[in-house]
Amino acid sequence: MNQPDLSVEIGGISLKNPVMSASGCYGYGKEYGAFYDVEKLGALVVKGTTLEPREGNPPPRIVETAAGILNSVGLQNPGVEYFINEEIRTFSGSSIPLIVNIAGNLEEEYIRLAEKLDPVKEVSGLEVNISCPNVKKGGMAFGTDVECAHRLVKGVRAVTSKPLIVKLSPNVTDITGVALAAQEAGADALSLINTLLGMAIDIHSRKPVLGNVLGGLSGPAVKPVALRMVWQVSEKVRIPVVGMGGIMTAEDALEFIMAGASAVAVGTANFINPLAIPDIIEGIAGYMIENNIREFKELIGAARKGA
Amino acid sequence: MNQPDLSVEIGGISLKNPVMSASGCYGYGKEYGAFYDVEKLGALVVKGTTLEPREGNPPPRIVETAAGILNSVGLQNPGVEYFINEEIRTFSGSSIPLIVNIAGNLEEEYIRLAEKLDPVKEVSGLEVNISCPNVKKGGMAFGTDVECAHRLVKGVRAVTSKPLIVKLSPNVTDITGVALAAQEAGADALSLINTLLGMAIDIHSRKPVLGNVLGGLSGPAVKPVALRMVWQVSEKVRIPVVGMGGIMTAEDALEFIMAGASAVAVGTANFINPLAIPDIIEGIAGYMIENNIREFKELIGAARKGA
Amino acid sequence: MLFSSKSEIVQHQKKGPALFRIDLHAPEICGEARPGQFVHLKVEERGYHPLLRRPFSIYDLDRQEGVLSITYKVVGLGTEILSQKRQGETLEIMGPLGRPFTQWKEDQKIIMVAGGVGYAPLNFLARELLGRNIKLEVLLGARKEEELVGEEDLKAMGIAPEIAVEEGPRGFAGRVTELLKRKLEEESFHRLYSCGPCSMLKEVTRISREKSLKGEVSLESIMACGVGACLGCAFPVNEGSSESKLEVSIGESSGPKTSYQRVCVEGPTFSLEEVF
Amino acid sequence: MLFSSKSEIVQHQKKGPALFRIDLHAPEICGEARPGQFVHLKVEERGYHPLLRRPFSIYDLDRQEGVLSITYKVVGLGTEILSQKRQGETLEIMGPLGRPFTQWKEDQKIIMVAGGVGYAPLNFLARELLGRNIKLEVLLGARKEEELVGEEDLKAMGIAPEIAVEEGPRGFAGRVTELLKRKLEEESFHRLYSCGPCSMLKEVTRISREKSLKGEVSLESIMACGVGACLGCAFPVNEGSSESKLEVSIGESSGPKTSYQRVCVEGPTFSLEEVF
Ligand SMILES: Cc1cc2nc3c(=O)[nH]c(=O)nc-3n(C[C@H](O)[C@H](O)[C@H](O)COP(=O)(O)OP(=O)(O)OC[C@H]3O[C@@H](n4cnc5c(N)ncnc54)[C@H](O)[C@@H]3O)c2cc1C
Ligand SMILES: Cc1cc2nc3c(=O)[nH]c(=O)nc-3n(C[C@H](O)[C@H](O)[C@H](O)COP(=O)(O)OP(=O)(O)OC[C@H]3O[C@@H](n4cnc5c(N)ncnc54)[C@H](O)[C@@H]3O)c2cc1C
Ligand SMILES: Cc1cc2nc3c(=O)[nH]c(=O)nc-3n(C[C@H](O)[C@H](O)[C@H](O)COP(=O)(O)O)c2cc1C
Ligand SMILES: Cc1cc2nc3c(=O)[nH]c(=O)nc-3n(C[C@H](O)[C@H](O)[C@H](O)COP(=O)(O)O)c2cc1C
Ligand code: FES
Ligand code: FES
Repeated sequence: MNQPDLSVEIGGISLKNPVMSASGCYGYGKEYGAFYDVEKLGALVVKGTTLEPREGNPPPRIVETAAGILNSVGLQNPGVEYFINEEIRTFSGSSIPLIVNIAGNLEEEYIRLAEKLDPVKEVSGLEVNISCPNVKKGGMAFGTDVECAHRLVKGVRAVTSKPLIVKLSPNVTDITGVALAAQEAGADALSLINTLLGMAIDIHSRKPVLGNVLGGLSGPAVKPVALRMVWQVSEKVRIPVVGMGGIMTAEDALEFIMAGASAVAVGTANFINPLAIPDIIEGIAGYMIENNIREFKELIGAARKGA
Repeated sequence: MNQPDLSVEIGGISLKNPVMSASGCYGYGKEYGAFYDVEKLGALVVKGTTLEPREGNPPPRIVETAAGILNSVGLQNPGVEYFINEEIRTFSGSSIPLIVNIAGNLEEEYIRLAEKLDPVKEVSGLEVNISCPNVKKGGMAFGTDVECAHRLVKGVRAVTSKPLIVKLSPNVTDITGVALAAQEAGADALSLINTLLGMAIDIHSRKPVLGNVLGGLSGPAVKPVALRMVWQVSEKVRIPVVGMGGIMTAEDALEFIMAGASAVAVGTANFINPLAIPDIIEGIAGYMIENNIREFKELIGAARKGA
Repeated sequence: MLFSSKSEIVQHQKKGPALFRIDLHAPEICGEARPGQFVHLKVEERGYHPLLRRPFSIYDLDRQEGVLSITYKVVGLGTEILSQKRQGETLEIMGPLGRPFTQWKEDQKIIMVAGGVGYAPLNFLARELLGRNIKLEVLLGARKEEELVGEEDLKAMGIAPEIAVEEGPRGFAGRVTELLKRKLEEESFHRLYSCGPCSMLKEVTRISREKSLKGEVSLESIMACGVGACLGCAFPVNEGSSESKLEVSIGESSGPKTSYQRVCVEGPTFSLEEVF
Repeated sequence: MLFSSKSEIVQHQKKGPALFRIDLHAPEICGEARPGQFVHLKVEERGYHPLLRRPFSIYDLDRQEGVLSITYKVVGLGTEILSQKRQGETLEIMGPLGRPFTQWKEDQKIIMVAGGVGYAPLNFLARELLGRNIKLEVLLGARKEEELVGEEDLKAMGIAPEIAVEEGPRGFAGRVTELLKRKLEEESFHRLYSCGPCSMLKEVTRISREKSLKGEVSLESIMACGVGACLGCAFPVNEGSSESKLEVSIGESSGPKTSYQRVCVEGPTFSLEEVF
C-alpha cells in the first residue's frame, strides 16, 4: 500500500495530517525545530497570547502527579504586539497552518486580540481559549457558562473572518452545552480538553506545592476524561473536533479519532519525548497501512459506528 | 511519644481513626476481613445500596488507564431488603461505625431507602450518593444541579435522624455550590470525590472497551482533582469533609487532611494492596509521632493555615 | 487469613517464544491451595503502571518445598514486566483465591481440554487426579505449535496428550474442539474439565451438553480486587445453577435467566450448566 | 539538531551512600557540549511513573571516546530508579541543553564554590579552565562528610580543594559560604563560579556583591520540557541584566525589577547580577 492519505480539514483549515501541537506546550515552534523539521506538523498551535504582556505565575510552576503534571505557568507571554511585530517573521516561510491561541479576562480583550490578528496573513486560524477566568463574572471561566461562552464567541466571530477553533474547558458539568453554544455562536471547530483544575500539597512543608496553589492537570492521567468529552461532544455537534488530553502515542491519538475527533493535539508528551509528534504521525500512518485504510477520514468516529 | 490520638468526629459519628473504606470498593467488609481485622477501620462504608436489587452493567466492567481504573459496575447489589435481612447480622458484634451508601434514580427511592434504614440500629450513618442519574431530570446526576441536590438531601433529612454524609460528584462546574446546598439542606458531613466520568476505546476492535461505554475513573490519576475539590469545599463549608480519590499511601491521605479533610476514604488502593487501609492508618500515626503531633485534629487543614 | 506478601522467585524459565514459568517460594499459599485456584500478582513494585494486580492460575505446587508455580504467556504490559524479573527478586503475591475445581469420588475416567496457556489450572488438577489413579485423557490445542502448553509436564506424569494445532503441522490439523467432538463420538467419560479462550469454552460447553457430559470450566475475566470486593469481574451465570447469595437476575437477557457472578469468588471454576 | 536518543551505560559507580556516577556513550552530545550545560534523562523506559525527564549537569566528558558523565544524588523516585540501572542498559538522553558558563580570556585566577552535588557542573568547567592554565581554587561544602562531591576528581587534576563540613569533623567546621567570606578577605579573584542549594547561592551572591566579585551561578528548577517550550522552569531574574526577548517584568515584586526567565534556556547559568 502507498503512503496513506492523512489529510483532513478543520473548520476551513487544510491539514496534511491530523496532528497539531497543543498550545502552551510547544512555545512558538522553534524549540522542537531543534529536533526535527516542524513543517511535519499538521498545524502549529502557538502558546496562549494575551493583549498585554503577562509575567506569569510565581514558581514552582510544575509538579508531577501520578501519570500527569500540574502546571501553573499562568499565560506568561510577551503580548500580541510583540507576537505580531517580532515572532510572526519566523513563520513567513512556513507551509503549515499557524494557529494562534488567544486568551483574556474580559470579553473586550478577546475581541481586540482577534481584531489585531485578523489582518496578519501568516495566521491561519485562531484558537479561542475560553478557560480563562471571566473577571466580570466573578472569576468563573468563560467556558463554564453557556451564555458567557456564546457571547464571547459571537463577539470574536464578528470581528474576524479567520477560522475560529473554540477551546473548551473540561471543568464543567455538561461540556456538550458549551460546545453547542460555541457552535451556534459561529465557531468553525472545537478543541478539547484544556487542563483539569487540580492541586498538590507538600506534606513536609505543609503547603501547596505550586506557587499559585491551583494548577492545570495534563498528561496520561486525564486521557479517559478527555476521551469521554470528545465522545460526548462529537456526538452532538456538526463542526469538527480537535481532541487532546494525555495523548502520548499513536494508539492514544487513534482512540480520540475513533471517539470522533477529526484531528488531535499533543501537549505534555513533547516534554517526555521531543519526537512525540512525528512519532505519532508515523504511527497513525502505520496503523492505516496495517489495516488497509486509505483515507484518514474513515477512522473519524469509527468507534461510534456500532454504538 | 505515646501512640498519638487519631480520633475524630464526622457529623456526629465518632471514629477512632480517620480512615474509612470507600463505597463499592470494599464489599460488605468480609472480603478484606480475610487479610486483617476489619475493626481496625475508622468506619466501614459499604457498597451502594438501592431500593430494588440491581443486576449491574454488562462486562467488561473494568479497564485500566494510566495510574487509574475505569469501572462500570453499575451499582450491582441485592437491594436494601436483602441488606437489612441478611447482611446486617454480620455487623451486630462490630464496634466500628457502619455507614451505608444509598443510591437511586428517583428522589423517592432515596427517601424510602432512608426510611427503611433509619430504624436499623447497626447503621451509624448514611452516605447519600448523589452522583446517580436523576431520571426525572433527563438523566443528569442529582449531584450536578444545586437545586436537585438540595431537594434530595432535604427529603432524606426529613425521614431519618441518622447522620447524613452527602457524597459529591466531581463532574461539575462548581462543586462548592453543590456542597453548600447539601449543607443547607441538612447534611452532617460531605464526602468527595466520587469517580470522574471517563472512557476508553479499543483501537483494534474499534469499540469502547467497557460494556457500558462510559465508566468512572478512580485511582492515583484523579488525586490532584480530588485534592483541589477538597481544598475548595472545605474552605466554604462548616461541616466536616471526608476526602477520597486516589489515596494509595499515608502521604496521600495526609495531603487530603492538610487540604481540609477531617477523614479520608480508600477505594481503589485496596485492589492493589489488600492491606492499604491498615498501612495508611499506621503511616498517619507514624507521621504524627515523627512530627510530634499529639492530636490528629491539628493536621486538618494544615496547608490552609498560611494560605 | 488470606496471604498477601512478598515471595522470592526461585526459578524463572522461558518455555516458548512468549511463554514462561515462574516458581515462587510461598509456603503460606501452598498449604491451602487447591487445583483451579489462582494467585493475584503485583508485577510492578514501584509506580502505578500497570496499576492493578494480575491473576494467574496455580500451575503446580511443591508443598514440601513451599514452591508454587505459574505458567504464563506474555500478552501485554503486565506480563512483559513479569517476564523481565530475575531469580532472587521478589513479587507481591496474594492467594490462594477463587473456587477450586470440584473433584468427585466416583469419577474414574476424565477428559481435559485445554487451549494454549489455558492448560495452566489443568496441570495442577491433572497431578491430583493422577494421584487418585484416575484414567485421564488430555487434549491440548493451540493455533501454532509453539503456543502449546503442558505436553512436557504431562509426559513426565505419564500422560500422552492428544494435540490439535490449527496451523499444523503437528497432531490434528484443526481446532481442539473438533478433536473433542470426535473423541466423544468414540468414548465416554465421567467428567470434563476445560480452560482456554472464551470462544473455545463456549464450543466445549455446547459439545459437552450435546453428549450430556458433565464437567467444569475455568473462566477468565479482567479483575481488579480478585477477592470479591469490587464486582468488576462479573460474568453472566445461568440462574438456579449456583448457590451464590449475590444473585440478581439480568432482565434483558434472552435465553435462560442469568445473573452476574464474580469470577474471582464464585469462579473462576463454573460448572458446564452455569455458563454460556 | 539537538540529540535525543538512547545511550548505553558504559559504567555506573557508587560514589557515596546516596551518590552515583554514570558514564554514558553519547558521542553526538559530547561533540558540542560545554561546561554548565545539562542533559535531560528519561529514567523510566516504560510507563509514566515518573512521567517527566530529569535534568543533570554534565560532570565530565571524554570527547575521544564519546563518553559523557553525570554525578547524581538519590533524592526521590527518579534518581532512585536511575540508581538501579546496570551497565549495558540504555537511557534516553537529550542534550546538550542550556546556557554554558561564560569563560573570559582575561581571567587568571578563579574561585569555585560548590555545595554537595552542586559540584557537578563545576567539575567539567574546572577541567577546561585548567587546560587554559588558570589558577583555580575550589571550596567544597556539605552538611556531612559523605555528601562531599569532587575531592577525588579535583586531586586527580592537581587541585587540592578546601573543605567545609557543617557537621564536622573534616576541614572547616561550618558553611562553605563562611569559608568563602574568609577567603575573600585574604585574596582576590577575577571570577567566581558556583553551584549548590538555592540558599547557599543566595549567600554566595550576597558575599560576592559585597566584594564586587563578578561571576556566574548555576541554578536548579523543576523542569518539564528542558528546551524552553513550556515556561515551567521560570526563575525571577533581575531586569536589564539579560538579553532574553521573553522579558515581562513582574509587577508586584519589591526590590529591583525582575522578569521570569527559563532556567533551561536563559539558564541554568546566570550572572551574579541577574539573580537574587
Ligand atoms: C483466574 C485467572 C487465571 C489466569 N491464569 C492465567 C495463567 O495461568 N497464565 C496466563 O498466561 N494467563 C492467565 N490469566 C490471564 C492473565 O491474567 C492475563 O493474561 C494478564 O493479566 C494480562 O496482563 P497484561 O498486563 O500482560 O496484559 P494487558 O496489557 O492488561 O492486556 C492484554 C490483553 O489481554 C487481555 N486481558 C488482560 N487481562 C485479562 C484477564 N484477566 N482475562 C482475560 N483477558 C485479559 C486484555 O483485554 C488485552 O486484550 C488468568 C486470568 C484469570 C482471570
Ligand atoms: C539544570 C539542572 C542540573 C542538575 N544537575 C544535577 C546533577 O548534576 N546532579 C544531581 O544530583 N542533581 C542535579 N539536578 C537536580 C536533579 O534534577 C534532581 O535532583 C532530580 O530531578 C530529582 O529527581 P527525583 O525523581 O529523584 O526526585 P523527586 O522525587 O522529583 O523530588 C525529590 C525532591 O527534589 C526536589 N527536586 C526535584 N527536581 C528538582 C530540580 N530539577 N531542581 C531542584 N529540586 C528538585 C523536589 O522538589 C523534591 O523535594 C539538576 C537540576 C537542574 C535543573
Ligand atoms: C505547561 C502547559 C502550558 C499550557 N498553556 C496553555 C495555553 O497557553 N493555552 C491553552 O489553551 N492551553 C494551554 N495548555 C493546555 C494544553 O494545550 C492542553 O490542552 C492540555 O495540556 C492537555 O493536553 P496534554 O495532556 O497533551 O498536555 C497548557 C498545558 C501545559 C502543560
Ligand atoms: C469498583 C468501584 C465501585 C464503586 N462503587 C461505588 C458505589 O457503589 N457508591 C459510591 O458512592 N461510590 C462508588 N465508587 C466510588 C468510590 O467510593 C470512590 O469515591 C472513588 O473510587 C474514588 O476513590 P479511590 O480513587 O480511592 O477509588 C466505586 C468505585 C469503584 C472503583
Ligand atoms: S475482581 Fe473484584 S470482585 Fe472479582
Ligand atoms: S523546562 Fe520547559 S521552559 Fe524550561
